[in-house]
Amino acid sequence: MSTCTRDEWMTVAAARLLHDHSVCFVGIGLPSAACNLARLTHAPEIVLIYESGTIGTRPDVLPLSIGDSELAETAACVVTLPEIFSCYLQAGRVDIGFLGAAQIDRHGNLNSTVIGPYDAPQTRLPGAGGAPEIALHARQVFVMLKASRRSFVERLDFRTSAGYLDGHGARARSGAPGGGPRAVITDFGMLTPHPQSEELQLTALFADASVDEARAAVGWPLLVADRIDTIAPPSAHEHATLRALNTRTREAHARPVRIPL
Amino acid sequence: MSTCTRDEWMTVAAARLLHDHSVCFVGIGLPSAACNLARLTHAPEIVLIYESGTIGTRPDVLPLSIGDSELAETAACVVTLPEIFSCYLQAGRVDIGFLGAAQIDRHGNLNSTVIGPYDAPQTRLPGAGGAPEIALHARQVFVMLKASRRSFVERLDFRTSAGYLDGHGARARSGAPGGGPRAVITDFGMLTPHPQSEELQLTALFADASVDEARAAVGWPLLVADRIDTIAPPSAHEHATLRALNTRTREAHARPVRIPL
Amino acid sequence: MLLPLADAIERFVTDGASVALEGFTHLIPFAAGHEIIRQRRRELHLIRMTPDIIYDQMIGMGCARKLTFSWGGNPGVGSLHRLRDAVEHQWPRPLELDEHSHAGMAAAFCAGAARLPFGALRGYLGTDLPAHNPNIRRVACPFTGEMLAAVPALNPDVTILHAQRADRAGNVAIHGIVGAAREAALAAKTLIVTVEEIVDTLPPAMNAIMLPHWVVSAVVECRGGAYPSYAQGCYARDNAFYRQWDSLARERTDFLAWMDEHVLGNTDHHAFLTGLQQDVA
Amino acid sequence: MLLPLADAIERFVTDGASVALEGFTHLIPFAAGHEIIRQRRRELHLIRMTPDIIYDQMIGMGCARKLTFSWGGNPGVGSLHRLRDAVEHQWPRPLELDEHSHAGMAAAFCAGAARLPFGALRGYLGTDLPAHNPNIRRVACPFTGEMLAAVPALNPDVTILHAQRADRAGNVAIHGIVGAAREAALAAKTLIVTVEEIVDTLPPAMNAIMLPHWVVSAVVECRGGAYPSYAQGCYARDNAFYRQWDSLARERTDFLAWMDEHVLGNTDHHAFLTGLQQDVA
Repeated sequence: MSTCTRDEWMTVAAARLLHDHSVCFVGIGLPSAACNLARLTHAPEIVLIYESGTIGTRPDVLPLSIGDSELAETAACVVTLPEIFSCYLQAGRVDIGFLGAAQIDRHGNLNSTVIGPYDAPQTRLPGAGGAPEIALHARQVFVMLKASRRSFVERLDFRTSAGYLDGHGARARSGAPGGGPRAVITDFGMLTPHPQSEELQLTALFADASVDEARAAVGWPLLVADRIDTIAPPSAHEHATLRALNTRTREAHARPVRIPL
Repeated sequence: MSTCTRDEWMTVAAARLLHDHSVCFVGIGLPSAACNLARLTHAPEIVLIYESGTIGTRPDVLPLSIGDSELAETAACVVTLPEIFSCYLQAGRVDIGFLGAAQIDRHGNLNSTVIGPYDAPQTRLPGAGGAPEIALHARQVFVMLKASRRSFVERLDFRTSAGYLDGHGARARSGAPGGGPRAVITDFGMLTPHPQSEELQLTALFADASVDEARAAVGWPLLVADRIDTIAPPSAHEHATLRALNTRTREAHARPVRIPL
Repeated sequence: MLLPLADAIERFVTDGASVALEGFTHLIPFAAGHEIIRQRRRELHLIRMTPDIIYDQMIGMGCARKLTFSWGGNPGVGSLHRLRDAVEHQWPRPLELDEHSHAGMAAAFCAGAARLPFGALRGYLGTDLPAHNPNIRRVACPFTGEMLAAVPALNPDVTILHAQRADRAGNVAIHGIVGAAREAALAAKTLIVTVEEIVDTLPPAMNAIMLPHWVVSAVVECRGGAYPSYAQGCYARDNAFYRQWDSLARERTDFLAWMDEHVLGNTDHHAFLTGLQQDVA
Repeated sequence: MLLPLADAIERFVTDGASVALEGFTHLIPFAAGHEIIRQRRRELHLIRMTPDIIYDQMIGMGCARKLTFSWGGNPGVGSLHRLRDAVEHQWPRPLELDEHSHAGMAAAFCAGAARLPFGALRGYLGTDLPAHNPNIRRVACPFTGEMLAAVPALNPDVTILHAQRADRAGNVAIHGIVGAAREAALAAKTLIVTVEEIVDTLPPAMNAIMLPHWVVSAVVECRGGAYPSYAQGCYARDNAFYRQWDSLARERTDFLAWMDEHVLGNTDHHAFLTGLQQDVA
């Protein structure tokens, strides 16, 4: 297991959070890897939805985009994007939403819009996509994001998606139906909201990571739980399954496409 | 032609009003017969939509209900009922809507809801169905209704669908996007709205009908145009096509259905 | 998930519930309606765009307290005599009406499916319906100021559909005219689907109409469950029966006798269909 | 109805128009976008949920005055550098943003397709977007009083789609991931569809996705018209090209050179594809 990367460890840690039969609204990148790893290991009946409208998809390789043909071909069905967002996500039919971001704050609010002022950006990011409503409606949200003082910040430049707002029940008072970010999976371990203040606190570390490493990577004074769980490294099966998935994916994406003449 | 019934004549007169390529929202009964007769004679590319969501349907026999399988099997496509009403009818994509009713008034307003008070009805009718929004949105509405003093009334018991409201531009002022009832095809001929007052006036008679017959069948003092057109009887081709269609339909509806055990 | 029909009705359809048996002319869940009658459910709030014969039967048998609908006739034939009798003469009991147009009711189902509290449409203009239904209101566009019609979302306690097939996981595939059935299904708190057959694996749906298993509460295998309505690809609509219903249901005594013999007198839908076949033969 | 691509763009896409090239990852109308660049259209209001490479190219070539969008990246790869350069440094010209979430923009397309002035959703709660976009407002439910988010309808002057096939009458059949393409099509004043092939007769669609001929303004036969995006059943997404775009478009000069050689330097999409094939070989 010494060869396992932090990306792989994050993916495995996220996959383990997913129960069989749960309905996941999947984003591209690490979340897509984590969800499919769960499906290929302990959660064969997990329902994966991509925002392209593919429901119950079982891709053999990971998609590069949110709408690769692999997703449509292996889906139980394909519906329109308005239907996915209104009749599934907004209707409360999604158990778990995954989000990434450029910045997160101590209450799990996320920025994927802009670094610097909105009207005079230092770095323009891709923007909201499905995030604001995933953050609002999914029963639980899992955030996957590598930590640094540039990404785990005291103050967001822009709030794209709501976490716990200012904490202490502010989210629930705002009328947001979903439960908010129940876990932030990062490259030293996991933060979860404090039951009262809803401030993210360190509750689990990868076996080879330390509290000091976590504190150094977070741009606010990090709350540390009384008890810190250890996240076991990927098992041989998890590791082999993930590597095989990533290998298949690399091969598939490198396969030349016939230019249609 | 002496054997032609008034029903047939009405059907033929309505069919002749339909141009090739026009998009018709078809109702069951005489309108369905008229639209399909037009398709089988002078308007082969007419687009027939039934409110069951069947678009561009070309049934070989007339449906009994608005959603017989014949309609789906011969349709260019089948969409949901919400889509037909919102993205086609409400979106202004229907040229011609057909309506029937139990009562009509002199401004082409229609009642298909109730005879007597709403809360203590003498006769409860089926109700609105698609009529209020067909009346509102179709570019033109054609009404098909046999005349009697019980159906062509001074005052509706209930206004289900808007014609010209109180006339003199009231409909346009109400914001109704469609053009309203451009013709009422009945069993003595045809009424059309007066250009200014929008009161229905007698403008055409079947070759064997008279103004007196029309006046006797209408429950208000009937306005008669200066010039009255004569509606020619069904041609041999029209008549034969309609009779063949009705014969095929009768045979199909009498065919025993296998009870699915 | 896979249940016998009697168990599904017993478990999910309770007295007083709001219940939508949907299917626009096509795939009307007759078998489920008959089972509700057999189990003598009462005080139901029935919801359906086009009540059709099945609601005529349920209303005539006293199951319903209220009806939300937009067109209550026997398509191509005429009146629903039991519905009329309930409205005109309160027989067998009074029936409260929540009456809409098709477009309004479609908007209400769509809002329900999306879990929005209301639906908006350009509709109901120049009609007397809003004067008799407080569930038809107006809403101003926050951009243009235009006034639109508004209807409250429909979220039935139970929606019941019939479909051609489901797989063992409970995924349901519908083929043909669908009306507002998909929206009614997604709007429901509980969704029961009777199907012609349960298969091991559905063909890949791609863009076809599918209800995924986790929105379905119960799947019931019930061949012929839509008869005398129809199931595209399986059997045709029995238009002759629809015509015949006009006389069968015109008089209370004839109606009750027919229901006694054919619905109450049979234990299930298979026996009901067998009995009708003997009548025909 | 059936037109060459250059004629369709010439006739229907005018300077200053609002134009939506839709297709969610799948069926993105690249050939049409390139032709708009070749014809040097200016001051366009571009509308698209996910701008993708084609809008990066149109923005970088100075076609656009304004962008309505909800996610502006290279999916799975990173930034759209030309979009970023326009927003961060106003190069080659300033770009006004009308920025939404996917759910908001989907509601706006649905409203446009239904010709309603606004769409409502439970959305935009706790985000800073409404503070920067006056097109995100609130509306009160006339039944419950609940405040919902509201967006104005999107009704593009022109929507352009790519699809697998059309028949000679102009009926268009779409298969696979559809995103909000159907809504964008029905919301448009003018609809242009490029297709892989024109056939004599489409197979019966039943519940499949079809755009009937009278909502379509022009059909253009254009094989490979979605490349480097894809057409389900015809060719795959060229993920390697999407990755490569990241370096091709990072610097202004590299970008302009590539556009000169591959888009402006070719008379049509066939020549563009042939040129790329030579690069690959």
